[in-house]
Amino acid sequence: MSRENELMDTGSMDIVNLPGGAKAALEAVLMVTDEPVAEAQLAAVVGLGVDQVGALLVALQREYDGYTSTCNDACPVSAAPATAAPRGFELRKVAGGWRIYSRTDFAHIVSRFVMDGQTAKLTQAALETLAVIAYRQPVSRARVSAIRGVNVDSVVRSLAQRGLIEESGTDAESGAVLYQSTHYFLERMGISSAEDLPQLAPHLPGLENLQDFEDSSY
Amino acid sequence: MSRENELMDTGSMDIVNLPGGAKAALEAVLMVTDEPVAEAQLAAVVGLGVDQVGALLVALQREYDGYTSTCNDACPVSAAPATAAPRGFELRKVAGGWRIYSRTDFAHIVSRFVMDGQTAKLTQAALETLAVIAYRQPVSRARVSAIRGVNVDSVVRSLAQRGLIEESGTDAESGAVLYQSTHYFLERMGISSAEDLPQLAPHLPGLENLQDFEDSSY
Amino acid sequence: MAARPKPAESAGFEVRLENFSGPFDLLLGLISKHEMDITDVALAQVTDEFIGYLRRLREAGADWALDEASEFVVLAATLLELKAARLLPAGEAENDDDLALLETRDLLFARLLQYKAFKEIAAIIGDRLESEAERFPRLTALEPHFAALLPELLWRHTPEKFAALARAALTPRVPAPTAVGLGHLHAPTVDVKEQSEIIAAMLAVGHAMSFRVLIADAATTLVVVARFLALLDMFRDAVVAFEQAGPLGELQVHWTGAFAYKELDSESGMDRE
Repeated sequence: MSRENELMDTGSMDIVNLPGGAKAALEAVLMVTDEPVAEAQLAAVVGLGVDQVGALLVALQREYDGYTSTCNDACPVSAAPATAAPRGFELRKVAGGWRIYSRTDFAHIVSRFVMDGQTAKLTQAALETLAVIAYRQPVSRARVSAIRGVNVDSVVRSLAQRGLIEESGTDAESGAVLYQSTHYFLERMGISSAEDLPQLAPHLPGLENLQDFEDSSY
Repeated sequence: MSRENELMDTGSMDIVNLPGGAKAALEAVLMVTDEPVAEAQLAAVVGLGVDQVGALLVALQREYDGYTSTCNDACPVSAAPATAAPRGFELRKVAGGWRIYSRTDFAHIVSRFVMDGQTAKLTQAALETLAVIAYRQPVSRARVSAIRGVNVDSVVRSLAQRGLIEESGTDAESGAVLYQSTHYFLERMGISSAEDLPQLAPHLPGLENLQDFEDSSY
Repeated sequence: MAARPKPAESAGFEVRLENFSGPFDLLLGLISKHEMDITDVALAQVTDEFIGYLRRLREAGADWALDEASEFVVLAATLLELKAARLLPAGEAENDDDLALLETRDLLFARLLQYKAFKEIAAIIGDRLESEAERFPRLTALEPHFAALLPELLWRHTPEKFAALARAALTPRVPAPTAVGLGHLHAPTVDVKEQSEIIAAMLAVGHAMSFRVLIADAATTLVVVARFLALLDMFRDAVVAFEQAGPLGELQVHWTGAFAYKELDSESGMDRE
């Protein structure tokens, strides 16, 4: 552990001496990626500990949101109100990594430039199927069908084509293909992991023993 | 001209009221576009005059370089020395317009990041997508997705980055960007033109019968 | 039984059928429409409304009336089952049969509630996706001097190998049909394909045979059913033709296909030579 720290210190030395320090180095890296970057990878690249990098990213996030911080690096997260105008972009932790997004306030302006990713809205059937897969993953089409009471084959195919779900192996017993939600789904939802999905329980009144019945064969 | 100005004024009204004002709106656009954006285009979109937008862009540029400006919008360009740490990104005026780049001071860190985890081999998904594009070119991403049954956006981006495919105009009907294979791809294959690719069996589906499916509104 | 008067004829079938995507959807719609407990839903009334609705659809030239009708049969069965279970006294179960019925009732309600829960969640996800679509991620291509740092691509594909890859990638991926659980069936399975071979062999003698003759040796009803299904398959494949003198008359089957039926079986890998 101590040896690792030494190595890290060597790495961090030159970064800290650069204008803007480690925070600016992180920004520079975030500028060239086209997908969320994991904290661990950022830590490795800038040569700092994961915790330190996590704190710096949170500090950057707050800065973009308009909380001024004149201190360099390792800035304590204060509960002070926003004192500066927020930037036109924000830093967010999604799908297990960090990524820069335009701020929603400017959606109407940005959308005139970015046609990419402007996808058609999902149908009700697609949304419901996606919901079942996201909450019951990995899950077979048969089981999704049973829950939804209709055949879901074509909807599953189009969700896969849109990159929102993917195959994830086969069921050991039945050999049926299992499906799970993708990283892209998390990105589109703006959440970090499937665990951040809203709780299902409040929507299921009085069904504490749900597990039992849902595993029964239909 | 006067009528156009009127329209622009209407546009600028609501932008100025947004948090961060017109400067933040410009940032939002610049942060998510990957090609230089012309000043005139930015001016039209935020609904300000070209001169005003030019001044705001210079102000942003100076802000990123570490010259603090507490004033909002229309900030006079002062000749004061940099007082804050520069950001990890910079705004540059290049041929054709303005674009945000990672700051050159951090090039060695960004390089480390680019080389980190990059393998010299194409993934299976990338190879299959390349095969579909090579044999069905020019073809849109939506079509390739329809054939492959998965979302191919990021794979297409990385194939383009590798120089194996390139854009080749847009589809007359849908306006979608079309892709084709490159000379570099032919070189790597050791053939002189795409027509020299081995023939596939004639009964393989063309794109005609995929039309319905991909156009269905899921 | 109905808590409210029947809606006016002009109102039509009020459950928004154009949006419904299955029996549960319709069931939920019905329950909320009639604002009543499931036991109070008059099945006959709902059926009347539905049939009237279907008739109007057909008159309007909607060709999907059949789909709707078949969905409704599933719904009606579910509803009936639910009602039967629901009408039982909710007190202590007297015996195992009562218990089983109560469990059935609970199971059906649980499934319905689960479906409702997922509908609510789907709405949340839909809203979330929509509001998130207002944020745009930075999606930049690497600047050329950084892109140049990417390691040189390893390329080991000959044109032939690459063509094979393309062939695989371009071959339509036919998804396996959704598996239907057969755990509840205890009867030995009868293979329809096998039955069609038996029929083909019988008809190979050259003259027409009645269905009665074709099933004369069937040991169980299941075999009769399988032979009937096999005949439908063969009719579809245009290797047999039917003839019937009048309603309920004897069904005559002719062989109209090529000489050997086994040719059609080539895909199953069977070779009887």
